[in-house]
Amino acid sequence: MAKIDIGPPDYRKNLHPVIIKNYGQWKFHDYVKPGVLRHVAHSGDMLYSIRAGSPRLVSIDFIRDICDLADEYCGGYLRFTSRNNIEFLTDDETKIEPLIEACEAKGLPVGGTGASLSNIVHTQGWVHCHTPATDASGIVKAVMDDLFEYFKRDDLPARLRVALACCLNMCGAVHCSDIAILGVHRTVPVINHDIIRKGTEIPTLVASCPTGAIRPDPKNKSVVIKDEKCMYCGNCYTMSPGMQIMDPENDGIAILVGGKVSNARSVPMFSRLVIPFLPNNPPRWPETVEAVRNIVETWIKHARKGERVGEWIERIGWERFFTLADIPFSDKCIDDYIFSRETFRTTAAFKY
Amino acid sequence: MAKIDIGPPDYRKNLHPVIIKNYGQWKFHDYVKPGVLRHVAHSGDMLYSIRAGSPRLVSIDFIRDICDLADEYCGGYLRFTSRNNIEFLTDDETKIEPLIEACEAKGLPVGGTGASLSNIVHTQGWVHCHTPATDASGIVKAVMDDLFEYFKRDDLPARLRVALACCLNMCGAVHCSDIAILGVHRTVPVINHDIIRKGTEIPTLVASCPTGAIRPDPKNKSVVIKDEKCMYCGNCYTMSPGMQIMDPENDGIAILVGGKVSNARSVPMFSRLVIPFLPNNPPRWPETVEAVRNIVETWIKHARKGERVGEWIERIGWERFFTLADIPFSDKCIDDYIFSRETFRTTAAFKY
Amino acid sequence: MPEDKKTPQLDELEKGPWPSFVTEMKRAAEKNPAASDLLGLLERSYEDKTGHWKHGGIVGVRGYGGGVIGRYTDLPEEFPNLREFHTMRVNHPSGWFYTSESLREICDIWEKHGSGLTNFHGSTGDIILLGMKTEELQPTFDELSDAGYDLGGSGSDLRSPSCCVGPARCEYACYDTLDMCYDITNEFQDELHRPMWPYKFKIKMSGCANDCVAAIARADCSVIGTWRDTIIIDQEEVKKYAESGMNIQRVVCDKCPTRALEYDAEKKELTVIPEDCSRCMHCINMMPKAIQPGKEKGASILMGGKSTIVKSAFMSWVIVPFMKMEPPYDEFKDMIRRIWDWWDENGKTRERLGELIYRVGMTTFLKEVGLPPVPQMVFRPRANPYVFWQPEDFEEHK
Amino acid sequence: MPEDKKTPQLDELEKGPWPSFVTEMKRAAEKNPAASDLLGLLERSYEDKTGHWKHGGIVGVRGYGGGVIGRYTDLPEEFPNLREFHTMRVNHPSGWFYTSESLREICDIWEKHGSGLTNFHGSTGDIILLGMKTEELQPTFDELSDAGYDLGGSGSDLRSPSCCVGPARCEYACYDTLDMCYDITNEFQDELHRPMWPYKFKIKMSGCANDCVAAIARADCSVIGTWRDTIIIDQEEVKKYAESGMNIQRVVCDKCPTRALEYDAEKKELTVIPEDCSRCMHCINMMPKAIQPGKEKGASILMGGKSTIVKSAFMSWVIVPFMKMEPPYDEFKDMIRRIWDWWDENGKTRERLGELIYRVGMTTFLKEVGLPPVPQMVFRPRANPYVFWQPEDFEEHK
Ligand code: SRM
Ligand code: SRM
Ligand code: SRM
Ligand code: SRM
Ligand code: SF4
Ligand code: SF4
Ligand code: SF4
Ligand code: SF4
Ligand code: SF4
Ligand code: SF4
Ligand code: SF4
Ligand code: SF4
Repeated sequence: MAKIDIGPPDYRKNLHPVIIKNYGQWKFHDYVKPGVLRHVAHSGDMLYSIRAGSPRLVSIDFIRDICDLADEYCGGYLRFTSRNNIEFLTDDETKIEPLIEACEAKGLPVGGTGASLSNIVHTQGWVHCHTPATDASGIVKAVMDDLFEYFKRDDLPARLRVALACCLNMCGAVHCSDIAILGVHRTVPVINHDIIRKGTEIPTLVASCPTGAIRPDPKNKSVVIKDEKCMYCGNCYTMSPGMQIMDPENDGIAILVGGKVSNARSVPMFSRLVIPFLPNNPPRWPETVEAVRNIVETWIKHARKGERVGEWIERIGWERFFTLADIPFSDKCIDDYIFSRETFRTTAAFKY
Repeated sequence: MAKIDIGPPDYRKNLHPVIIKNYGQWKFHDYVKPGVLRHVAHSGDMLYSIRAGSPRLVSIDFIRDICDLADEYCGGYLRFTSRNNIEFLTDDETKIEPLIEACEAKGLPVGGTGASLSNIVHTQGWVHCHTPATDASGIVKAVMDDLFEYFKRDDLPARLRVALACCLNMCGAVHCSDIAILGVHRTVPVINHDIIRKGTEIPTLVASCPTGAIRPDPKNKSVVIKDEKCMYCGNCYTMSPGMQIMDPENDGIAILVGGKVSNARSVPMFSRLVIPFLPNNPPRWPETVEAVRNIVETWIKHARKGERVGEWIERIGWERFFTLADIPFSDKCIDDYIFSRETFRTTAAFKY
Repeated sequence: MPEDKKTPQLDELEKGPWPSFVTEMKRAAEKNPAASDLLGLLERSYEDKTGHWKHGGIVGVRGYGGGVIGRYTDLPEEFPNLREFHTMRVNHPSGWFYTSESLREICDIWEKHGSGLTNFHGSTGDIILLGMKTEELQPTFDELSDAGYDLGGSGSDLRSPSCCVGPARCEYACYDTLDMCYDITNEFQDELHRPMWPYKFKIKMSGCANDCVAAIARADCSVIGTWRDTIIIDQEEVKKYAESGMNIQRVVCDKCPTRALEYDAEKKELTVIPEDCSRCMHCINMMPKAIQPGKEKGASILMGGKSTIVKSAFMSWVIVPFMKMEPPYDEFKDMIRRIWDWWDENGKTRERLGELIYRVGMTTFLKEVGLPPVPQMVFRPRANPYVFWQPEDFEEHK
Repeated sequence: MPEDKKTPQLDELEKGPWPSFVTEMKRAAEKNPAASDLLGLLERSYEDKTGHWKHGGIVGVRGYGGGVIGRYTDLPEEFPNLREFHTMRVNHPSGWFYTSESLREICDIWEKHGSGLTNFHGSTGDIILLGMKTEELQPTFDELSDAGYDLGGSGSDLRSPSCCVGPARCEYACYDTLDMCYDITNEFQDELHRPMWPYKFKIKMSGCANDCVAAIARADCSVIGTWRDTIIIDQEEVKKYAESGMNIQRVVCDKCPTRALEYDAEKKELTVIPEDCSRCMHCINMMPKAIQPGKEKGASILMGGKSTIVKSAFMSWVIVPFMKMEPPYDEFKDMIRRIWDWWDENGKTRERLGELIYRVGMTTFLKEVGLPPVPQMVFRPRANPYVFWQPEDFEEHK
């Protein structure tokens, strides 16, 4: 029998020799060009990282392709980034250009470093999950195609981090992204009492509802939903397949903006809802693509150098953002959940 | 029978002629000296307001005294400010100095304008209320005596607004004051079941508790308190005299700082708890007087010109405030009520 | 209080430069036995470190549901004159303007019927007549009424509205706070005098964003003067400030919260980026001779303010960014009536308006009282996606 | 998928410059019938605008309580190869470093047993092997284990910890993120593989406050590198930046959130006010050659981060301002164990740590897990006076 609990492979075995030699001894880095980082060690050694975009949902052939590239140009050393890009690692400067050419030839765009649009963190969508309000990979592809130039350029006001999650579980952790594309349900779950009677722990199901919309229905050995209290989060569906939340008619996408996680300059910020709903329009979700582009371009046009989307908006004020981005303000943007009060404008000083 | 619903007296009958003439036609104001404002109208007319401190709890003899002053120097015109100071109103510049002398002779200090300490907004305390955790007038007198010079000077970093409320009902509306002196109870109400059985609506009483600490006790036709859920707000006592909250042993004072209400520069801010408890030590509450002076002096020493207490602290950071003011940080300062989450430091960027 | 009773602790509080309430109590005590007892009772409290007043009972005057705070001591044997010691709240004139004559009238009435002790003023703004017997309530009221005074509020009703000094003396006033306060107080006499709501309701009016009556913190409805267009800069006066040695860049521009001001130090010229200014009043405060509010004046209406009980202290938030504020104030009156009706229908006992809105959600509130949502109502949009969709939203999209 | 089935919508997504997941699916489909069915199922979803997967069932491998996400299509007749289509989460190496050899090994195993589709990586950081039959689970695991791989987490357990590239490549790393990640993952194998808690728990490690693994947003426990002393400024390098044309005042000093930096443009010298710096990384980011973190390095521990379900999204907040972060990480391990025990004892089902702390209060949490309260834990103190007093507090004062 196979051993259990052996833990992850030892990363040290996968490190490039120049990394092992200069581990923890890096002095500074700079940008050779978009997509190419140079790290210089105190020893004088240099490491080049060539970053290429990936669709993340890839075949083993794809992995083998990049292995071939790594073998040919980097002694077989590569890594993935926290945003699912590929990084080829080499200490040989002369390999950079040939590697880039080879990447591009294989359809792997090089870029995503510095003040650029990096890869879109995303999730499963219709490919593998049971609760999505939208697809993941398809929208990401459509948006990245549209904003492609910003992956290759690194002269945006600041880095631009877009993320997508296909339901409110937010596996894409979109809650602190410059721009968040979020799959949203908009109708009350349809209860299948048979399924609930079969296998659902009713108290847990009742407790799972953030707004207390679910009541036990002991007679029926099932539950009832107080429709007007439901805000379609789908948490009950996570608890029980008897609470069908997917609704092809009315599911779609919400756009949130202005989040960040780094502590540089300003404190981490949540993304905030500015467009409550856009329809699911496969295969290219034109409304969503257009909405994202509009926000990106408004930001590029108005932000100062070094300002993340949220920093820019906080400087000019959210009321100005809606005007500048020409997004109609909806009552749906006004919070009415637990911490709503902190979002209410308790000052007479505001802009028009 | 007397007429009812006649409404308040017509303020127009009480206005100084120069006000009537220049009503809404004021051009600008300046400060003749601490305690003396000059308003200049577009017409060129001038109005002088001489501001004098008042203990607020005054006898009719006091009112008659100031009426005499108003008659002698101001044609009988005067007003009170929103912070309970007296303002004598005249268009005759030559009356200023004699009036000031007459005021001071009667023990009425002139000051409180501009960047000064104004009167302390306060409440009833042991003089007239049923729920105080401390007195009101006595502490105000002690603090104003101690900080007297700052009422007469107007060269503080900014205006300084101190308020006092003798219990959590906060009739002194201390929640947005530069420095707030707040009477606090610290022990669970003592239930008098007889009183409750006699005249209390139990469901309303139960509902009044912010933390749900009160449970009905149907057997006993009364209620019980879950001690560990009670935070001694006294709201139940407001609902029923059967929930005695006063505790001579353990009642006392908390100090909150950093609030403001004006919209100038920064948005209005809540005061925040920095000293959870100081004992009741009549007649002069030395610990409280000392604590307030310490905060005022630390502010004067460190703030930049134009910075209210809260603006100064927000600039340097609350963690620095505790260090500079040499106030030990207590776990009691950490919020654990509804909106606590917003106060937690969700960033790795902070000072030591 | 027995002649020989000593008040050593209170006597301490006659010392020091700040005028002493103890001295005032003693002055009243000379003429009035209840005031004299009060001195003794307070000394006792200083000894005991606790209050000696019982939970109030319901007392009042004919035709009114509020305006009097009933009060009885828990030491009636020792202080018989405090057996009943009620407070009457008398509605003050707008802006707390008086003539000596009008004040003397009050003093005379109060000398006759009560303790002779007062608060000028109570924290809500009323004249507080502090301490009288039950039997004196009606006669006191009758005489006050004859003299042109009426009661303030108490209990679950409208409380006496109050306002800043406004156009009477202040160049910043963006609407006539005094007139509006007088007008609406008269309009809402029934609401003020006959408790009928879930809880109390306060209205305060400030003529500009300096908010000199602390309306945003202390009133369920805060009416704060402002303008819709742009500040007006007088360049001649700017030059004079500059020449008088003011560091305009540092004192004015650098502290403008929106950085809407640009100062040309060479030309000594100050310009504003109109769409960036949030009308915070700072620059005007710094240079009242050179900068004025815009011409299109009115007020912002903010709601929800209150102190800490039950759900925490709330500050009022923006409900209507801009409203013209001119007699007869119909738009305001209509709106506030709609809101009261809604609150009355939906509020739980002792639930202030702000708490109710928080509980049911701003969106519901706006919809049900018929106010349009605008981004000025929030500092920032929601960070959660917990949106409630309504049937009508789906029709729109079809 | 039947040979003749068309995927016109998906085909659209093969166009355009960004690499296409559809192309990848087609590559896999050529070799694997389940992958081929997946293409068809996804096309169907694009037509129907809905997912076609059923709620997962419990499947797994021997000895593990998690690591596999069970998945079944709701169209098994049409897409028989998707009747069972489970995902296996494979724990990645620290920092996602690979050799081509190691990757090829995984590919080979996966080619044999599964769909040939993967995510490099899943959102928590695992290698995702996407789609296999129930019967293949154990053999796949066995081969992976032989190759030196182990499972990640799923269910109410610890999830695969992850970390930034750290000292392997980054000059900012304040502790060895890769080593710590490896060390604690090994230490907590039981917690990772056998769900036993109220809910999931995530740990992420960033070497500095730039937080390149988004630990503060995405982990219940966020370990963020920092230093205890002062940034180190190399004036020679400052001069070089200045000479290269950088506007140091504007780009660096003016954006320092605490205004802790002073630049002397004449001398081209930059100085820091040590007690004012909040170690935000901004100046270091702007001038990596001239400014370095201090020498006394370690990490801040923040806790409570998670996304929106149930009580809103939380970001982690400061629990320990500074901790030395060196092998064997005992202080960290002790603390996290104490916290897990407390959470386990007090948390409701599906209540994340942050939500539990919010529910019972930070003070209670700190007391019960034995951590000292410090002002660094909060942006600002409480605005309400709703303090809970404890018996021991009274003793102190006596
Ligand atoms: C490779 C990677 C770490 C890893 O272990 O995988 C990484 C690597 C570096 N980051 Fe990062 N960051 C990486 C994800 C992140 C993330 C997380 C994320 O995006 O989900 C953040 C937080 C983003 C946010 O705030 O929302 C992040 C915020 C930063 C920052 C601060 C950015 C800012 O707000 O100003 C810096 C500093 C800088 O830009 O100078 C930084 C700097 C760097 C440096 C320059 C550090 C160094 O000296 O090596 C590295 C080159 C970055 C570049 O792309 O130009 N890195 N960096 C990640 C690359 C992701 C990608 O493929 O795009
Ligand atoms: C595979 C993955 C998405 C991806 O495409 O990468 C994923 C997929 C699922 N997540 Fe997730 N989550 C994944 C990372 C996340 C993250 C991001 C992270 O870890 O940084 C989050 C947000 C951060 C957080 O933990 O709060 C996340 C928050 C959730 C939640 C909401 C948890 C909450 O407390 O708010 C659920 C619901 C649940 O646990 O019941 C959930 C549940 C699920 C389930 C198991 C669906 C379910 O309700 O049972 C999804 C299975 C999809 C499938 O069939 O393949 N997933 N999930 C990620 C794990 C891959 C890996 O192991 O590397
Ligand atoms: C008389 C009074 C109004 C009234 O109707 O009674 C008043 C009158 C003026 N206020 Fe005020 N304010 C008065 C209470 C307030 C309050 C309310 C309070 O303290 O409870 C505030 C809000 C305080 C706060 O933010 O906590 C207040 C915040 C201001 C400000 C903004 C202060 C700031 O934060 O910068 C200004 C502007 C300025 O100072 O230049 C201002 C300015 C003024 C001016 C200069 C307006 C004018 O041109 O006439 C008046 C002379 C003020 C002075 O004292 O120097 N007034 N002012 C109040 C005097 C109270 C007292 O006796 O001290
Ligand atoms: C007299 C006065 C204090 C003073 O010394 O000036 C006062 C005195 C009392 N207030 Fe007040 N409040 C007074 C202004 C306020 C204010 C300030 C304001 O209006 O600007 C507040 C805070 C603002 C607000 O409304 O939130 C205030 C918040 C309360 C509360 C808490 C209300 C809440 O929702 O949080 C209570 C408790 C209650 O209503 O049951 C309360 C209750 C009381 C009672 C009636 C005690 C009780 O529980 O029955 C006090 C009677 C004292 C007595 O025996 O004389 N009082 N009360 C003020 C009224 C005078 C006037 O009419 O001018
Ligand atoms: S975000 Fe929702 S739908 Fe998407 S993978 Fe996660 S749980 Fe599934
Ligand atoms: S979808 Fe969410 S809000 Fe609606 S019933 Fe289910 S758990 Fe409750
Ligand atoms: S603050 Fe409390 S004790 Fe003081 S007057 Fe108001 S209700 Fe009475
Ligand atoms: S004092 Fe406050 S918290 Fe305690 S039982 Fe009474 S209402 Fe509840
Ligand atoms: S609020 Fe404005 S208008 Fe009213 S007195 Fe104060 S400064 Fe003047
Ligand atoms: S009013 Fe305030 S925001 Fe407007 S320009 Fe003046 S200082 Fe700036
Ligand atoms: S978090 Fe800091 S140490 Fe880690 S990779 Fe990012 S910049 Fe480097
Ligand atoms: S690290 Fe941040 S806070 Fe510290 S000096 Fe640099 S920019 Fe300022």
